[in-house]
Amino acid sequence: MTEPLLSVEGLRTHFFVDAGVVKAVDGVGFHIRRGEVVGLVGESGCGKTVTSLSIAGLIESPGRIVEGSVRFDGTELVGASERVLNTVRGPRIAMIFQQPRASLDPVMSVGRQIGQALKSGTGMDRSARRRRAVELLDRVGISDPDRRVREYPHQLSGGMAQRVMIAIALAGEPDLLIADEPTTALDVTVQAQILELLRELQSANGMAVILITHDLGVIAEIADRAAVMYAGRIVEECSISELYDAPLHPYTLGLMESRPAASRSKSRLRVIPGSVPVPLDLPVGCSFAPRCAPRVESGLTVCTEQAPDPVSPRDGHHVRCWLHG
Amino acid sequence: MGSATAPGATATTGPALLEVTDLVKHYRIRSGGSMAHSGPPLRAVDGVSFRVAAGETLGLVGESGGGKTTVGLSVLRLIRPSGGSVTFEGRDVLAAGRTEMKALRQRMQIVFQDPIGALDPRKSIGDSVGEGLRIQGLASRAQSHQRAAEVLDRVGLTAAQSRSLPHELSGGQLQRVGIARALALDPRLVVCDEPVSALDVSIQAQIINLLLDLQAERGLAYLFIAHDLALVRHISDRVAVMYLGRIVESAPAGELFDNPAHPYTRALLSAVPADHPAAARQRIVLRGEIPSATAPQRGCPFAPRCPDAMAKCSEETPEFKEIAPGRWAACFLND
Amino acid sequence: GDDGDEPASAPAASATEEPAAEPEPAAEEPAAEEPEPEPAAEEPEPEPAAEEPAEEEPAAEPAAEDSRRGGTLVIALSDDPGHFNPGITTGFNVHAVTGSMFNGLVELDDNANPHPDLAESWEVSDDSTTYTFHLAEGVRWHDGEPMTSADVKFTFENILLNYHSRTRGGLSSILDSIDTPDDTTVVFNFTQPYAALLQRLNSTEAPILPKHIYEGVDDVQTADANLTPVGTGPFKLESYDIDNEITLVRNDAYFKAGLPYLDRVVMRVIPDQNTQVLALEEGEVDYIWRVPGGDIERLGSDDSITLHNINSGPGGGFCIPTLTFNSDREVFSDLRVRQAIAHAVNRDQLVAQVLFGQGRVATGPINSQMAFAYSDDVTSYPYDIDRANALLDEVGYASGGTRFSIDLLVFSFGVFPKYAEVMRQNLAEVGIDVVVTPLDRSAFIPRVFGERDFDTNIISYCNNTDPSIGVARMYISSNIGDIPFSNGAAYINPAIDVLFDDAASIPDVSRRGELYAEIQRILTAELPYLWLVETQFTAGSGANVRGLQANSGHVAETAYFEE
Amino acid sequence: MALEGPAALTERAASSRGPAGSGAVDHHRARGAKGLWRRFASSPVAVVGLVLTVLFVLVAALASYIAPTDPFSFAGTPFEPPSPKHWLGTDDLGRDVFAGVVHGARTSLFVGVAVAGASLVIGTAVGGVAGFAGGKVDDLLMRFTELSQVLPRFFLALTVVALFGPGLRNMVIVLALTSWELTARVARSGVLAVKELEYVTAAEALGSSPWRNLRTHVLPNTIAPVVALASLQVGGAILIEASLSFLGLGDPNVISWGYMLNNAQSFVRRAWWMSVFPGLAIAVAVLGVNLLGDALNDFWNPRSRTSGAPA
Amino acid sequence: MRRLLQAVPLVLGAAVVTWILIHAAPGDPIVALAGEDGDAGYYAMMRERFGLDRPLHEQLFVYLGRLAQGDLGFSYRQNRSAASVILDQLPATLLLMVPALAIASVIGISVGTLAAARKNSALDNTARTATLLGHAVPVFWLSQVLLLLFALRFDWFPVQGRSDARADYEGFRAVLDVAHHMVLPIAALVTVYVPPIMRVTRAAVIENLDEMYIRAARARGQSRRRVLIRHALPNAMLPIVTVIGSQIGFMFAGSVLVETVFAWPGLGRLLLSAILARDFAIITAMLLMLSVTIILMNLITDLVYSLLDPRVRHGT
Ligand SMILES: Nc1ncnc2c1ncn2[C@@H]1O[C@H](COP(=O)(O)OP(=O)(O)OP(=O)(O)O)[C@@H](O)[C@H]1O
Ligand SMILES: Nc1ncnc2c1ncn2[C@@H]1O[C@H](COP(=O)(O)OP(=O)(O)OP(=O)(O)O)[C@@H](O)[C@H]1O
Ligand SMILES: [Mg+2]
Ligand SMILES: [Mg+2]
Repeated sequence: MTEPLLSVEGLRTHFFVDAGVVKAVDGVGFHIRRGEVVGLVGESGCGKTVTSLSIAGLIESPGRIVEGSVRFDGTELVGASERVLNTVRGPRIAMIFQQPRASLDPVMSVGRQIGQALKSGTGMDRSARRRRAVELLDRVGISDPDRRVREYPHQLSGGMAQRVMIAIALAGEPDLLIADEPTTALDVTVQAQILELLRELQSANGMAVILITHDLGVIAEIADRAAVMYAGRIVEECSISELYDAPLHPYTLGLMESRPAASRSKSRLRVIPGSVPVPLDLPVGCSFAPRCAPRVESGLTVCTEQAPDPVSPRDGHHVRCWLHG
Repeated sequence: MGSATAPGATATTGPALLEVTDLVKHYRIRSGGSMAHSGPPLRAVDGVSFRVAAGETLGLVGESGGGKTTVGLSVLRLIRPSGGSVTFEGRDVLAAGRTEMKALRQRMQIVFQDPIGALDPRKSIGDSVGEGLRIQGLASRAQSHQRAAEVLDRVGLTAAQSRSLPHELSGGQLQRVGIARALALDPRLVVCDEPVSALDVSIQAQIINLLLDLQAERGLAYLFIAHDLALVRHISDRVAVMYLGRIVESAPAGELFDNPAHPYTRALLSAVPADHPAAARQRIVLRGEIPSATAPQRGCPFAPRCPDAMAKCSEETPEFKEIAPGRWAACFLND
Repeated sequence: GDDGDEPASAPAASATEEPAAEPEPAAEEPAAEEPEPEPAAEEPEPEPAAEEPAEEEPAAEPAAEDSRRGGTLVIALSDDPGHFNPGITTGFNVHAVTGSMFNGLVELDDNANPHPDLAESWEVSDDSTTYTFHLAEGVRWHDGEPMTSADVKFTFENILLNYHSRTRGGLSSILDSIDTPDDTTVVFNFTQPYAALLQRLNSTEAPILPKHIYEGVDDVQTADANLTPVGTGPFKLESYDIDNEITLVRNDAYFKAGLPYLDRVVMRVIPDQNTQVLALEEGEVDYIWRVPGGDIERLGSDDSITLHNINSGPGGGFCIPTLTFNSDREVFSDLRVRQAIAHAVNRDQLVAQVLFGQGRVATGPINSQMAFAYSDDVTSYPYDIDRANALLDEVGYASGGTRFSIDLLVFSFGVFPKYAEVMRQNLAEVGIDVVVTPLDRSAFIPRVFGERDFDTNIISYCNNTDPSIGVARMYISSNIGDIPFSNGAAYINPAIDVLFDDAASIPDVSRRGELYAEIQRILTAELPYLWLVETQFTAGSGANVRGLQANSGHVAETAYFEE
Repeated sequence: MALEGPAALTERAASSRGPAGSGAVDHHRARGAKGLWRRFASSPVAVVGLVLTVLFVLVAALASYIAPTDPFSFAGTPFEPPSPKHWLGTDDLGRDVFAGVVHGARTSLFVGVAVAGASLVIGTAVGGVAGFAGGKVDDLLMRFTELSQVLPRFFLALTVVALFGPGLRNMVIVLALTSWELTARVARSGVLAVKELEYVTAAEALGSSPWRNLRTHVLPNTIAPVVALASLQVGGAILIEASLSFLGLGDPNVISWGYMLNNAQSFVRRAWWMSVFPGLAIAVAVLGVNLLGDALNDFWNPRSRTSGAPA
Repeated sequence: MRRLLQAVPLVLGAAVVTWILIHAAPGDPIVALAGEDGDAGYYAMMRERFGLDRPLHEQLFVYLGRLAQGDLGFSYRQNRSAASVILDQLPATLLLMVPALAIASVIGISVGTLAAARKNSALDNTARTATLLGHAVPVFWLSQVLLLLFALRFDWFPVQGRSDARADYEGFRAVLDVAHHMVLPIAALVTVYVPPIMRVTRAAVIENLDEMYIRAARARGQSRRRVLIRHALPNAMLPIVTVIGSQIGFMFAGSVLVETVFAWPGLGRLLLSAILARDFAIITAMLLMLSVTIILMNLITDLVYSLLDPRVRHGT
């Protein structure tokens, strides 16, 4: 087996705030191969964004990667110099974010922002960059790219801004695209457009994609594999079909079942009791334990004493749960 | 457009609890700082009619900016509509005097999307929930706290939590508080404006269950506003689809989802991400995004994005009419 | 002769007050100032004013290449003059500059004795109703035109008597006519005997302006010519940089041969008194008109600086900052209250701490320097708290705590607020609560003399050249009312009215002295005012500057730099 | 020094004009009193500000005990340098400088608090009504506010005090009448933002009248940043009072630091203590109230989320 | 353009307010003019001459009428039109204010940006402390201290004025001479001007550094420094410009005090002496001019906004 494009191991990113240590990411590990699409799902605050920022070396004070490794195409990124990171970010690992409009500099034209992404890699001159920017805009399906290239972010709708972000991301023809909830802020019909675009570009360019979302449906649409996060950890990682058909972790199961689509109209939904823990005072042991119905049924006590390690009950299917360990 | 007949309610038995006819809300857009500057008005709601019967849930779906919230607020006269009528329990809401309005509001309540934003950050949970009773003169301060504690208990919060301030509770808990506040006055109709959109998936289901339970217990009627189609389908008896300030289709929930009559409804449904990776679907990908509601309109508002648009569509506005019993739509394709 | 004043005529009385000058935030009563430190020196025999006496005076004829020639004298000015027409204003800052560019008919020395300026000589009729002046020959205006008697007549009739408030006030009602029998002779005819005319004819009180420039000008007050002065004086205007500096250059054709010595005089506007002192110490300026009391001690011991004492000066000398009791106010109707206040005010402290020794305690209405009229046979009120308390107890104001409360109006500039502060504290000691109200001149004068809305106030009244001008105005009953610097106490005593009348019309000096002594006896006993201190001023210059006429408008006429 | 007040004020001026406008209350920052205090206490700057301000207020309140000498009384001989007898020396009339500095705190505090208080009251009234009423009323009141903004505050104060006569009352009135502009804007934008918030709508849905809403929901939730802002006026007012007094327009019947500095001017070289101590007193007092005001503002001004760690 | 029209009532309002304030004050300008010696006739003559004998409201209308024609009034004291007096003084004031503002902007913006980039570093803390002190120290007091130290104690700079009165420098020497005189007053002014600029810069840059687009720019490989200079600073310019614009009144105030201490011939001093002399025309004209300057600065700020910020440019 060839080496994965990106492998993350034992990643811990903590924020040292007045109130204590926020263990936003607390032991995350996964791999992604070239051309693969991995979905990272989880509820708000579980650490998805922090994971992606840690990969790109964009964690700012008071946060810090306290442990772990991020290897990208043979290069260790944790602890790498700003220079090295700057040659990786952009040209090789591109990112798009949840709020597309806010991710664009409001006082710089769209064209120049795309140009910036071009400059770092290739040695193109101004007009070449401008031409390439127009091409890219065209490529992501923006009509009238010649005009748009001169416009400013506030003149774009949310969907268009996200297309621009994608164009910027594509500019360096990256090997890996990290898309952090790229459609959450968009309307369903526009979300469908963007997902369609991502899918098409992914297959055309053969880039790997980490798609971060809290919407299981989105994962179902385009991911090959999925990783489910809960309270700073990946609790389950498997292929997309296993996720839907044979989830192992009680949390994953709960999520799948609480979808309205999964039950009959006007019937009560299956629920996961309780609420997501605050990362400041995570429970000892498995952080899902307090909400875990199967645990209560099975009467396991280890769950509240010790955090489970990942196990692989099936090939390529990893889960962190004492029920399976 | 029809006046006496309030579409969308025909399938329901019994007299309408709420009847909205031809509701119009135009916003004057002020631009350039403080100088009043009249451009074309923004047609947030442009002739909307529907009916909600007692104990029924009407789902209102549509994309952002479609005018759903505006409809919800107009029903309670929390904003003044520019035209049309709203009748609740046979009384004209828009014409009600001060005291009458106050009384009406005891019977109609609203739950908002943003659980934290809907609660006064300086008031304890118990205070907020009991506030309505005090305003309505139904209870003294002490009594209101007593009542508040009971209602909070019903939505699954403890008496201890009633002394908390909003920021001390989680989003799901806060949304329960919002519901409790509405319930405290024992209303007949609750407008739910995207009550679960801001919540985590695992919490959403809890709130939906709560709403369903309450409806079953008290015979509440809901005007349930949402953009999550799966959710609306789950909770609604009937569903109305809004696009650019108008209802383009309305039907019993199951029928609408299984057999949409309007191209927009079809597109909307097809845009919803699959609920299973195997459910590969032929997607209808719409061009463009929702146009601005200020743009002058001629013809069908959906025509510019409609995959099935005909020449006629951009010329004439299709009438919103009953195409089958209990099913209404505004599209020439159904002619 | 010193008779014939008409103290009765109100305007005349207002001749010179105090708070002269313009806004002038200057130190002491900038007022007294006003009429400008007058010049002493003269011409051919320039006896350089005050201080630095003129050792080797440039006798009449100039030694062609005089070693004193050359140099630039820098003088600090507290405010921009705004224009250079000395005939339409009494403002100090205008005169401080124009004094070097214009001449009067006479100049006055320290003792107010007239000396020739434009007039070489003069005769006064025995009855003091006719004055005949003979002008110097060959005097030319800065533009080359000859100066004649027509200029003098024009200046008086068209300018001074209209716009120079003091000259207008003093002369317009009694001046009958001005005749000009020939080009160099001017005759003033009065309707009644007027003894003090010569004191009114110096360059500050009656500068002579060019007829050929001002004749036919629509409005003398706004004439462009006011900014391009054409005088006869020792210096000519070179440049005017508003609010910054005014540069004067030597008038090579000056009619006093050999004068001036300086090439240039620069007037530098420095509003802040302390900065003026600093600038003097740093050698950035050569002369400042007023050295604040607090600096005198230090500057006095500085070898590079010379101080000039100015006791008096025609037009503004012999000043006595005075506390006025408003006799309309019930509290002051009882003499014992006024006496108590007199005893309670520590006037020695005023001299020591406010004036820094630049003055002395006043004994009564007439300045001790005005020898012929002064008398020390008066009721005196030494600082005596016990006596003051006893008097107040006697009147029935209960002791302990505040007996009563009065306001005290003062000018908001100079040392006036300081007097008030000391007095407030002094009076607090005897249970009188004083509320100090500082006001600027424009608000002060109408309030005190117009509305008469005050309990007490402090004004520095100057005796000036003669008690009939500077003293009578404060006491005579005909001078009560809306007249600046009049009888502010509203004091009425027919005997005093008669005494002042008599003293003004009798030519005999010793007889007048007796009358004034009588007046002082009565007034100090009746105490309508409390005379606080007699002030004197100090000017400062670089030690290398000689020949300054420190209290004169002609300050630089004879000045020169010592090698 | 800043005649117009401390930086946060100027920042506020900047932000309230910005096209983005300024936000209202940030709910997620609103905490209970305890949390607030903890956060507050965790900032050394805020604590220093609080300590200095408390000191300032205490000195003002207890002036007569701290320095029993009447600051106007001739307590010693003139120009005594600092000594055990006169800690900060005496002035030209032999008055005790220490007593002056201590009693002067009262005047400064009075001017500062009176101006800030007036600015708070007027600003909240004008801004609150404008924001809540909207429409024509809003337009009219905002025109007024603009007018007050374009009047040059310091110079107006200078002119009025010079023309109407020196005195604390005139000074406070004119400063009060010219310092409410920012508070009004902030109150208005706060009210505008808060009144759109869902809890206000929710209260209305419960039958609450507009007036009740303004009283119970809108104002209480708007007032904190307005108060914080107004607190920043204190330092500015103190400095203006000092500046005017320095120019000789102070009230001679009330001891104040500006008055002492004005008096000291003539004796800088002879008695440095006469100007150094009142000058330091001003600097320290203004520093204290500014620090405190800044800190308050940091907590309540959603636009200056600059200090401390993100919560 | 519309903004310009909106400014008209503001100017008018400011004119009326200041005029009324000044004329409602007790006191008689003629007293100041007359010296102290005028008799009743003199007063009457002068009153009539300057229209002071008419009822106040009439005077106000006359004033406004003249104002409409651009006539700011006539200075009794200077015997010239107020406008020309003010115009004469303006350059001197600008000679201090403009360089002071320029220097303060450079210092404020660069130090503020650096401090923001290294939040909580020694540099940041030093800069912030200095700012706070600069905010608290009375400028006149600071000026005096500077004067005592650098002019008297060390004798490096002159004590007063704009140029050496004795020397008659030409050309470059004259420029140097003026520059030499400018050092201390400008130093005092800069101390006052820097704090607000620096604080706003720091706050705005920090705020912008927290924005999403900064993260996005970094994610496309831009270095920290580039992001700071190319993105954060340009976006922070709006509040910086605003603060500079809105501080204009305050800057004038500072300059009056500094001008007084250093005997610098400028507008500040002019106003002061005009007030003491009740030179109504100058006072009203100056106050009005300040108001108009503030209004203009607001307009310019708006203009700069639209240059800097496309959102404003496109009127959203
Ligand atoms: N700068 C920061 N300082 C302190 N805590 C932080 C910071 N950034 C993130 N966190 C905390 O880290 C945790 C994980 O945050 P993260 O943004 O990764 O969540 P997420 O899974 O992306 O959630 P969402 O779906 O809401 O985007 C959260 O509890 C958050 O509060
Ligand atoms: N107060 C207002 N002033 C001007 N326009 C408004 C106002 N409130 C709403 N609108 C506009 O009216 C239109 C409909 O808004 P509304 O909030 O009802 O839509 P919605 O369907 O609830 O959208 P969302 O899903 O985003 O909540 C939008 O274009 C909105 O911008
Ligand atoms: Mg995230
Ligand atoms: Mg909505």
